[in-house]
Order: sequence, then structure tokens, then C-alpha cells
Amino acid sequence: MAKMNMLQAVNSALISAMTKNEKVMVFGEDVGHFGGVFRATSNLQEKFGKNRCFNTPLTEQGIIGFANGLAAQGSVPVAEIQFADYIFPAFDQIVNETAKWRYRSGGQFSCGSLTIRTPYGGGIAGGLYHSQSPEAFFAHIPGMKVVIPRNPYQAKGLLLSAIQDDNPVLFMEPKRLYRASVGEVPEDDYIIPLGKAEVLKQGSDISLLAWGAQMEVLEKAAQMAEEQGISCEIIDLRSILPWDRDTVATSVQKTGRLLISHEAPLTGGFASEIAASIQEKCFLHLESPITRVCGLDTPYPLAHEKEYMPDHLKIFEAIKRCVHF
Amino acid sequence: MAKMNMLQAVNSALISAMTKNEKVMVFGEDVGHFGGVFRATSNLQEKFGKNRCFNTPLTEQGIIGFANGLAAQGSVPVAEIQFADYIFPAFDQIVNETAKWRYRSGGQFSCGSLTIRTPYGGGIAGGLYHSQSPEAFFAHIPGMKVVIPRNPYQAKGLLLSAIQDDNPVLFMEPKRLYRASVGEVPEDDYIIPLGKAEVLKQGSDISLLAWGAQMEVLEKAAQMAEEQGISCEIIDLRSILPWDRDTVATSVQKTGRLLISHEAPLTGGFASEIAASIQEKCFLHLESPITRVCGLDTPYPLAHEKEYMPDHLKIFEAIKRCVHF
Amino acid sequence: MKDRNHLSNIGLSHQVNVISNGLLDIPMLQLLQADGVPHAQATLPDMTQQKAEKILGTMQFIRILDERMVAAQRQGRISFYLACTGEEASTVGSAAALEPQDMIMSQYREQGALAYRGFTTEQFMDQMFSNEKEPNKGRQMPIHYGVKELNFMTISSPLGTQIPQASGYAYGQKMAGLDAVTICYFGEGAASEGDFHAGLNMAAVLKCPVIFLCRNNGYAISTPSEEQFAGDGIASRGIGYGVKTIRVDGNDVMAVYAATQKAREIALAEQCPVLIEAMTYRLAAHSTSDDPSGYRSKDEEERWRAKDPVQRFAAWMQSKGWFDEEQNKLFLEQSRQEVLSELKRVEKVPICKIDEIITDVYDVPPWHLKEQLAELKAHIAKYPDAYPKTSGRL
Amino acid sequence: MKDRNHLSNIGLSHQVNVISNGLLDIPMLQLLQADGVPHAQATLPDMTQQKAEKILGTMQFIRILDERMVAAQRQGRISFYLACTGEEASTVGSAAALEPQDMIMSQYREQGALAYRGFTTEQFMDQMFSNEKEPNKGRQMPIHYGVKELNFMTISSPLGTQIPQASGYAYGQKMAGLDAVTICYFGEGAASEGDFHAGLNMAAVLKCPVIFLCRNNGYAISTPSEEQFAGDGIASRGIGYGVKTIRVDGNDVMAVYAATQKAREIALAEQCPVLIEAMTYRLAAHSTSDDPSGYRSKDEEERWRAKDPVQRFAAWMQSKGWFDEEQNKLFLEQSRQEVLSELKRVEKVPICKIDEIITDVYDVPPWHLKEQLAELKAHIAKYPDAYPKTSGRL
Ligand SMILES: Cc1ncc(C[n+]2csc(CCOP(=O)(O)OP(=O)(O)O)c2C)c(N)n1
Ligand SMILES: Cc1ncc(C[n+]2csc(CCOP(=O)(O)OP(=O)(O)O)c2C)c(N)n1
Ligand SMILES: [Mg+2]
Ligand SMILES: [Mg+2]
Repeated sequence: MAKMNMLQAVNSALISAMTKNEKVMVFGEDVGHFGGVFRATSNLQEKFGKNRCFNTPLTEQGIIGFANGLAAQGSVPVAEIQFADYIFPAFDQIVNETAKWRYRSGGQFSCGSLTIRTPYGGGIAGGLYHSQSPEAFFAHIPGMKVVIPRNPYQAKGLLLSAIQDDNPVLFMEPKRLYRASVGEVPEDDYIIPLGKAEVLKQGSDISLLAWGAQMEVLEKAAQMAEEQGISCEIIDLRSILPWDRDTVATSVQKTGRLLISHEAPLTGGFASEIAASIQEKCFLHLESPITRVCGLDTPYPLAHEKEYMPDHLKIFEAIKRCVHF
Repeated sequence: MAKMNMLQAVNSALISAMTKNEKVMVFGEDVGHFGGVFRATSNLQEKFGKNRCFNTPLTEQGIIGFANGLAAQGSVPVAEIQFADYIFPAFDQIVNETAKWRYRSGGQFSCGSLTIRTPYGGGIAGGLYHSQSPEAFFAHIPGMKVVIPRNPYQAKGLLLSAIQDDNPVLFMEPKRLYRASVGEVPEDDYIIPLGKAEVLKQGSDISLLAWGAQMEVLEKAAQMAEEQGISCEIIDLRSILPWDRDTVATSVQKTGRLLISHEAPLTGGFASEIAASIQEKCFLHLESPITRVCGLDTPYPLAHEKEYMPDHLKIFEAIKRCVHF
Repeated sequence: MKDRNHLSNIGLSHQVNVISNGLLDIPMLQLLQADGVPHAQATLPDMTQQKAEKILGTMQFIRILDERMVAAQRQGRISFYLACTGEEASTVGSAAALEPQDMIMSQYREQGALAYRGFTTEQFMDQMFSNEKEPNKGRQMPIHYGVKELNFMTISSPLGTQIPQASGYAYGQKMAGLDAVTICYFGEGAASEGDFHAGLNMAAVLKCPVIFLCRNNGYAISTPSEEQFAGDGIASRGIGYGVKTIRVDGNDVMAVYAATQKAREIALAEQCPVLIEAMTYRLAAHSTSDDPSGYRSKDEEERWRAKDPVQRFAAWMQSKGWFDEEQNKLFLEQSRQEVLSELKRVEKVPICKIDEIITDVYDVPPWHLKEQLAELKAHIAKYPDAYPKTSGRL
Repeated sequence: MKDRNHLSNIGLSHQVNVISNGLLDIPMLQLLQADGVPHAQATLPDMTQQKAEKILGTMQFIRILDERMVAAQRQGRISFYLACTGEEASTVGSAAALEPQDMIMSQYREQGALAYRGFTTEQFMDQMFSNEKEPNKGRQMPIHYGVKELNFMTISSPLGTQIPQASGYAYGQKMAGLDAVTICYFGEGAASEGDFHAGLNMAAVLKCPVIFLCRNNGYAISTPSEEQFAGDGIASRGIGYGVKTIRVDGNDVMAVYAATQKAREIALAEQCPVLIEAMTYRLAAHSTSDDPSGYRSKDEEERWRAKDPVQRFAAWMQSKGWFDEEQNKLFLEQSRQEVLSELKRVEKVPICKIDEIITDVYDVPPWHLKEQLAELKAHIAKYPDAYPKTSGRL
């Protein structure tokens, strides 16, 4: 075990994966010699050579197009998109190509070996274009997997899973935690299964659900609620697609209440899918409406960032409203 | 009044708009001399000249990028994307540019005059790439409006509204109805307000909600249900973003039940947003879970198209399940 | 740390020089004249009689397939078709210069390359009818071929997407140390997509052994190339990317063969991309959904019909004594018969069982897809008549 | 129906010709030598003393602004900054050749053009502090300027997006019959985006009066241009699009001025695009988040520091007798003072009221945004200390 921050955990996972399998290749803008603008790919080029870790030209559609071809060929590409805000030029390659490759070819070919890493989320004074949380767009793409870790330990285990998994995975890294979140991480390999949520804390009055950087916020709010005698169950969804409906439903059947939080705008965010599914699955158990505490339906503002964010106070208030419905 | 099919109604709206305002320009792949692959822009180049109705090179990101600049300049672009399946290369220009232009500039500049027209939807033996219904992706983009007409009359009135509206509008045309749907359409100008749903039929047992080509299917299912004594209220949402929550909530408060149907895959589809909002708004009125009858969570298959589609039989069965919950 | 100087190869001028079109003047390689007689100055590539026969046979077969399938579509037997009439040489000539281990990533009008690889009439029909024997399981529209054994990547409709993919595929081949290249076909229309730019630039920078073959056939559906670009075709772009480039007469199968041979040689030896622009003409309608009389003249078509690539090559073979009129007639007749009889036979093959609706979305269907399938099967069982193609085999 | 022939301008060859790099040899326009002395063969553009002073003053002001802002960021007074040190000539020289009615669509390193247009120190500070006086309402990060009165389009971070937008903007200007062009700035890195391809090709085909000015400064963050493209810079791409192209020494403000004048003349007269590639070097770090010592040598930087565009132009002015050492010192000192005092003053200006969080998403806030705002305000009222920047002015 070693103390690592999330960047180190990601770097450690990449080193493991590249060491074990020489087909693993890491590329994207500035990921080569420089090690990426956040330094998640530090030293990889030195260790594994310029052919296996390299800079690409500045074209996200090209990066993913190239990665798709490389994956279909049988290599194991781990492509970086410098910020999740810049993944949209690659949206066509992801929606129409990555995700549909296996299906359209009857399983003859696939991009299953592809992993796309990208930092996402707010709280770093990044304004409109360095703060977005676009997971919901990708959760509406059959064929994709979407995974978001909440801390260094999770990051390494889930990333190693994603690289091994025979399906294309979008791996979104909460950049606010890159250096802020530090924890014990095994130096050896280990994997955390995709598609499984984790119940972090048992509780009886309400289930609180989130992912990524929002987990911290949830925990802080839960603490405030506990102080008022409200017992919270806390769940980290971890995989957004496919998502672990059973774990969530089991929890809600127990608590009778559900609150979901994400940074992305409310309308059409992934909380809507969870709420829609759970109200159906747990209809007779629900004691209050499923509540969403999310970003506003605006672009992500700089000056009003603090007000925009679904922080612990907003969640705390929502918990109370939910429990006292 | 004249009998028109939906293509003629769209064409008639474009002629009106171009006649009234010389700043209106229509462009896209093959829309010029040829009049578009579906002929929605027939005769526009002849009538208004090559400068106002023209072919573009084959680049969707270019078309929307160009349209954004043109809109910001003060012209009124009506850009066509040949199939909604091919809108994804333009996703970055739409998400990061079109939709955020006004906000990021504090209202100094905007793409408000832009309208994007595109045919969408299945049922034409189009397989993976001529069948998609991507409205949910766009419903998660603050700043966009998304509108879908169900028949020729609606198409003309809503399209004229969209062109006039000072916000960027994605206007999705159900191509299955292009020639199949025929109805009376005024030859003069008229507008149908954006953001307003329409209750097509009053009923007391269940509210049925859909949009575009799915309205027909809903009506057919409702008829079957009525024959079994189930009274259905039928609502056409028409505007997906912003959507008319009040009309839907009012209906559900009356009927106590809601079924939503769309062709797009279930997970993360726009029905999830509606279900999430309505379960919150109408919690104490709901007598059964809100039900979604949607496309499967797969790419759109050709050979199994019939099985894939949320047809009247599936909806009829779901209505019964809902009412007999 | 390496010292870099991005000006090192650039000279100075002291007057405002505007560089413009026409500077490059890229000629088009032509070996056989329209009548099949080689140009006096031309050196023909080595070609055995057997190879020549395979090339001609493939071009003729494809022409017949196109005719029959367009007719079948008119009769409502298939939903869609897309012919390559007039462009046979570009795809057959280039495929003939490749090795079987080379990957083909095509746009959609390259049935010639596929047939050259050995795709059978039956396989064509299976695809056209989206049946359960089709290796892609009938999920896409007709003409979206794909077959792993022949190293022919499954086609996808979105234009241009295969271009950066081909760069990536070729990079993978290089990393694996294979004696193989990738060929990537696309139209001059698709070359306007951003993916074209990304794909060529990445291939150049990352030194990928890929051949980009652009069929410049003058049209993208109704849009003539003069409304598609203002430069000198697609070849003139190669220079900008630092990609070696060859322009070739796409109706001269011999020239296409020679150019592609050369391109493959360079791509493999230098591990780098090569761009070929094949100048040709789409004699057919864009697809069975299209009617070109709305956007181009009969005269123009006639001018191109006179440049028929199949006749040109047949004439050359004749001059070599490799062409037997009678035997060829027989071959054509047999091919027609084969297409028709396979069509009839394959028409009856069922589509995949409904279970396949959820396979291949992921490697293994997750819970939500299993749930959706179970519901769907129960529903079909309840209304078997409404879903006749699958209800019989639940 | 018009008869078309897409082969009409193409000659024939009968040997396999591989066209490759180095064919074009595009020289770089330089008028002033590094020491400010004009090349003997150079014809300098007309330039009044007043204009020259404005150009020099703007370059010097921008250099000072950059220094102070980088320092302010280090002190934690602003969150982010991005300097253009070393590249002042490319943007100031080009802006000086334009008319005020021309639209500027920039990437982010073109504060020189903005200052030349008359953007004040106070306006710069307002933007840096995202305050309520900033016309963009403080919604974006520092350096994302935009001001309608100066025809300077609000900057957006996604790279390359402004390129096809500029084509569209210019098309609108043409349709409106304006005596105006659009200039579009971008880096050689951004030129790898698909939007570059789309924008240049569309401008060429649709004949848009737009000047594309690429600052080729050798780097895209850490990525050197040799890993960005393999061709001869960006200029060599112009030919492929049929776009008239000029390559210029980006550190020679006189050359940039002359080239842009010429480009504007062509764009207006011929209603067509022109591409300028300005060869320069980013002496600064990419931004305050970057440290270039990780990817390039000090020697390399020093070599470029010797080519300082500001000194070069000052030396030329001196040779004309247009430069007063003392007065210039005073100007520099005043500028420094002004930046510092404005910084201090503006630091205290509040951000927008919370109501502005939902305006400008649409022309008029729809129901859901009004609902969200009401909820938010109630929440802030409940926890005023947690939201100190807005709770005082609910
Ligand atoms: C991304 C995308 N946009 C639009 C289309 C619709 N479309 C299909 S073929 C075609 C024209 C292609 O022309 P070209 O690339 O020249 O190939 P050709 O048909 O001439 O062989 C168009 C616009 C598409 N399939 N994909
Ligand atoms: C679409 C997109 N991808 C990535 C980035 C992150 N990014 C910001 S600046 C930059 C480098 C740009 O280099 P260049 O265009 O050469 O301009 P320069 O900084 O040299 O002026 C990158 C990769 C971005 N802003 N937008
Ligand atoms: Mg073509
Ligand atoms: Mg640069």
C-alpha cells in the first residue's frame, strides 16, 4: 500500500496495464513527453517508448477515430481527451462508431478494447469550458460503458477494470479530486468490477446516491442530517452505464426515500433515468418523491460557480424536505 | 387551406419565411438545385437565388459552424442536416457553441436566429444510421430549444415559430410521415407557440404522452384501450425543450397515471426526464408507476425493426398494465 | 532537451507573394488510352493473364450484380441498393494490387474490392436480404458489407469516419510488425468531413502504413465537385499534410493497379501514408433512392459512358490475345444466372432469431438488455401474427 | 442542364509520379531585418508616424499587461492568465491593417488585436475579475474577452470552432453588402481540428470575405509543431483548398501589416478567403497553468528572444526619427502604473447579482429557469454566509 492522490493512482494503473500487456497504448494531446496537462501520464513515454505513449495532433475526433481503428485491429488503446468539455468533436466517432461497431458487424469486429479517459467536473474556477459533467450524453448510448471513480483507490481498480473489459469504456475522472483526494492504494494490480454500485454507509431514513466528486459532498450533507437524527444510506453508483439498478432499488425499498445528486444540469441529467426507473421499481415503497439536487439548467458559470453547484447545504436542505414530506 | 403532406408543409413554411425576411437563408447538403434528398427545399434556389439557398460541402460540423457565425452576424440561417443520424459531427458546434453563445457573451451576441432542420426516426427500413431519434441528447443542452411536429399543420406552424424565435431551435421532422401524413394546411402564415404541449383528447383513466411520429401510434393504442373501456387522455408534447410540464402535470393530476413513449432507446431517453419530474410534481396523485414504452437499449436494427419499435400493441399492453396495477 | 526550429526549412521573400491555385498542376496517370491501347510512353506493370482475367471477371461480375440488384430493388425484392457502375476500375484495380492480409476499410461503393477478395454471390445476397446467414446478422441496410475472414471491415453509413480509423488500424498493424497495410476508400464528398483532415494529418504525423484512395467521381449525391471544393481535387491536399500523393485515371484499371502497387510499396517500406486520387465518374444514380436526371445532363453522362473502364480493359486484353469473345459471353450469362438463382434462393432464408436483437451491444448482455428481451419475447408470444418474422422461432 | 467536367484542368502523365513535400517551397515575407533595418529589396507599406506609434504603443502595452497579469496570477489575485509575449506583432500588425467595422474572431492569444481596437485597461481588468461591469457578465475564465462595440466576438475555449463560424459571419457580411471582412485568428495546433478543414473549405467554395490568420508559434501547449503536422506548416494547406495564401514573419510587424493589408484588399475585392500563416514563437508559457521548462530548452527560447518583435519595430522607428527614448520610458511607466491602479480598483467591483445566473440562456428565461432561480435565492437567503458574493444583493 502507498499513499497516492488520484493522479498517481491513475498513473499507477496505466503503468500496470502497459507493463502487463504490450498492446496497451496511451495517447492524446500532450500526454507524451510532457505527461499530460494534469500529469496523469507522467513517465509513460520514458518507460514504454514513443510508440506506445505519444502526443497526437490536436483533434479529438481524430483521436477517437484513430483509437477506434486501433481497437478494431486488436490493440488496446487508452485515449485521453484533455477535458471532458472537449469530447464533443469526438461525439460522432463515439455514438455512431465506437458504440455500434460490434453490433453492426454481428460481433465480427469491435472496439471493445478501447478506454477513453477524461477529466470532468467543476469546482476549479474553470467556467463554461473546464467544468462540464457530460456523463448523461454517454449514458444514452447503447454499447458504451461509463465509469466514474470517487477516490484514488477506486480510480486505480476501476481503470484497470475498464482497460481489461471487452467493451468500450468512457472513464471520467473528477479533476477537482486529482490532487485533493489522497488515500491508500495497493501498488499491485487489483480490479473493481464495472456495473456495481457500492453502499458506503447503511442507513434507514433515506438513500443518497451520487458518483465521482459529488460523493464527498453527499457525505458532508449526510453528516449534517445525521446530526439532526436522520439516518442516511449512502451509495456510490460508480458505473453510470450499465448502472446497478438492483442495489439502488434494494436500498430504496428499505429507506423509502431517494435523493440523487450530480453536477450536470438537471434536465435530462442521469438522475432522471434513475428516478424514472426507481419510481417504477419501488412505487409502493416510496414515502416521498425522488429528489434530484443537480446543477442549474444553464451553462456552467464562472462568477456564480459557488451558487451553481449542488453543494452540501442544498443537499442537506433537500434531505430534510424529503424526510419531512 | 390546401391538402399538403409534411414535406409540402415544410416547404411552404420555408417559402413564407424567405419571402417575408430576406435575411433567411437555407443551406445544407443537396438542398440547393436538387431541393434536398427528401425535396423539402424544392424550388427555393429557383425562387430566391443561389445566395440564399445553397448546397454546402459535405461537413455537418462545418454546416453548423457556418450557421452559428451567420446567425451571430444577424442573418437567419435555416440549416439542414440530411439525417438526424448525421448530426453528431456537429455536436460540439451545437453543445459548446450554438447553445452557449448568448450566455458566454452576456447577451452581447447570440445564435438566437438559428434553426436546424433534420429528419429523424425509424420505420423506413433504414437500419442503424437512418432511423435514430436523438432528441434526448439535445434536451440536455441548456440554451437549445427542441421541437417535433406530428403532422403537416403542426409542421408549418411550428417551423415558422422556430425560425422567428430568438433562440436556436433544433427542428426534428418525423421522416416516416413526410409523405404519409397529409392534412389541411393554411397557405398563409401562422405560428404555433413553442414550449406548449397540446391535449389532443381528454380522458380520465390514464395520460398518454409522446411526440412526432409516435403520436399516431399512441392514438391507435388509445383506440384499442378505449374499446376495453379505458379512457385515455392524449398529449402531444411538441416541444421537448423547454417542455410543458404544467400541461402534463395537470393531466396526470386528473388521471393519476402516465405513459410516455418514444422511439429512442429507453435508458436516458427524454421520457426519463418527464417521469422524474412528474413523479415529483404529482407524487400524491399517482395511482401506478409512470410507464415508459420506448426503443430497446440497442442500436436500431434493420432486420428486427418491427420488433424494436414501441408499436401500438406494446403501448396497449402497457396501458392495461398501468391501469390494472 | 532537443532544440527545435520550426523555421529551418523556410526561405525568405521581401515582396508580398500571394500563393494561389494552379501552382501544383498535378497530372493524372493514364496507361491505357480509352480504346485500350497503351500510351507510347507508358510502362505497364507486370500482369499475368490469370490476374488480368480475374480483374476483368470481377469488373464484369460487379456490373451484372449492380444491374440485377437495381432491378430487384425496383421490383420491391430488396429495400435499397447502390451501384458502382462506371467506377469498377478504381476499386478492382486497387484491390488487385493488395495482399489478402491488407485491411480494406471502405465507404460503400467498393463492392468491386470485396468481390475481388472472393466474396461470393451467395454472400452478397445474404447481406442484401439481411438474413441470419449474413455475418453481420442483418442489422444494417443492404450494401453494408463486412467480413472478417476477407479482412474487409464492416461498412458504416456515416461518411468519413473510416478515415482516421484506417490510420489507427494501420498504426496497429505497424506496432504488431505485420507485413500488411490498410487501404481506406472514400468519395470526394466525404473528403469534406473533418474526419478526413484528422485522418490524413494523423497518419502523416504518426507514420501509419495506410493507403487513402479517394474516388473522385464528380458528385456527392446531387452536389457536383465544384460545389464541394475549390482546390485542385483531393490530390492537392496531400501536399499540405506531407503525404505522398498520386493522381490516377480511375477508369484505367491498369493505371490504378500500378499506382496502388507503388503506394503499397511506399507505405510498407517507409511506414507512411500515401494518398491516391482516382478520377472517375459515377454513371449510376447515387443509389436506388436517387434520380440523377434532376441534377446533370444526359450528354455529360454519355461522355463518360464512352470512357467505360470495363471495355477499355477488355480491349487491352483482346490485344494481348487474352480475351475470348465466346467464353466471355458464357461467363456473363452464367454470372447473370447465378445472381438470379441465388437471389431467389436466399430470399427465403429467415432473419435471425429475436434473441439476436440484444447480442453484440456488449460482449455479454447486461441485466437491462436481458430484461428487455424477456419482455419482448413475452410480447411477441402474445401477438405472434404481428411479428411474423420472429414469432415462429421464439 | 449545365455540362460539367471535373477533369477539364488536369493533364496526363504516363509514369507513376509520386508528388511529395517540398514541392511548394513557400517563402516567408520579411520586410524588416531583426535589427529593424529594412531588407534592401523590400518595399515597405505606407505608414504614418501616428500609426506606427499606435502599433508600437499597443505592443508595449500588451507586453506590460502580460507581465503584470502573470504576476497577479502568481499572487493569487486572478485565477488564470495567458500571455502573448513574443507574438505581439502578429496580432497588432494584422489588427492595424483592418478597419473598425471588420469583425475579429480570435482564439485567445490575441489581446494585441483587442488593445489595438481600443479596449481599455479598465475593460481588461473587468474581464480578468469577472465582475458585473464586464460585458460578458463574468461567466467565462479570464482572457475570454468579447465586446460588441469593438466588433470583437466573445472568445470561446473550444479550439477551432471559430473557423467555420468566421466563414459564416463573413458570408453574412457579404450578403448584407457591407464594406467589411472578418478576420479569424487561430494557432497551428487548432488547425488540426476538423473545424479548420470545414471552415477553410466552406469559405473557398462559398466565397466568403474572411482572412484566416494562423499564428504558427511552434507549440500547442507542450506539443511541438513537428508532432502536430508533417507538411510545410499551415500555408501549404491553403493551396489544397484553393485559398490564396501568404506566409509572413510573425515577428515583423511591418510584414504582418503589409500581408494583412493585401489580404483584406483581396478578400474584399474578390469576395474570397485569404490565409495568412504568421511564423512566430510563444516566448511565454502556454498559460499560467503551464511550465515550458518541461518540454523545451532555454537555448531555444533565447534564440527567439533575440527576434523580439517589439524591439525590432522600435529600432525601425528610431531610424525614422519617430522614437523618443525618454518619452517612451514615461509611457511604459505610465502604462505599468495604470495597469496596477486599475487592477487594485477593479478588484473591488462586485460580481453580477445572482439573478444573472439564469439570464441569457434564452432570450427570456423559461419557467424551469425561473423556478430554479427562485429556489436558489431562497436557499442563499437561508445561508447568506455560505454565498458571500451574492447574498448581500438578493
Ligand atoms: C456524415 C454523413 N453525412 C451525410 C450522409 C448522407 N450521404 C450519403 S452518401 C452522400 C454523398 C457522398 O458522396 P461521395 O463521398 O462523393 O461518395 P460517392 O457517393 O460519390 O461515391 C451523402 C451526403 C452520410 N451518409 N453521412
Ligand atoms: C477542442 C479543444 N481541445 C483541447 C483544448 C485544450 N487546449 C487549450 S490551448 C491548447 C493548445 C493550442 O495550441 P495552438 O492552437 O497552437 O495555440 P497557441 O496556444 O500556441 O497560441 C489546447 C490543447 C481546447 N481548448 N479545446
Ligand atoms: Mg463522389
Ligand atoms: Mg501554437
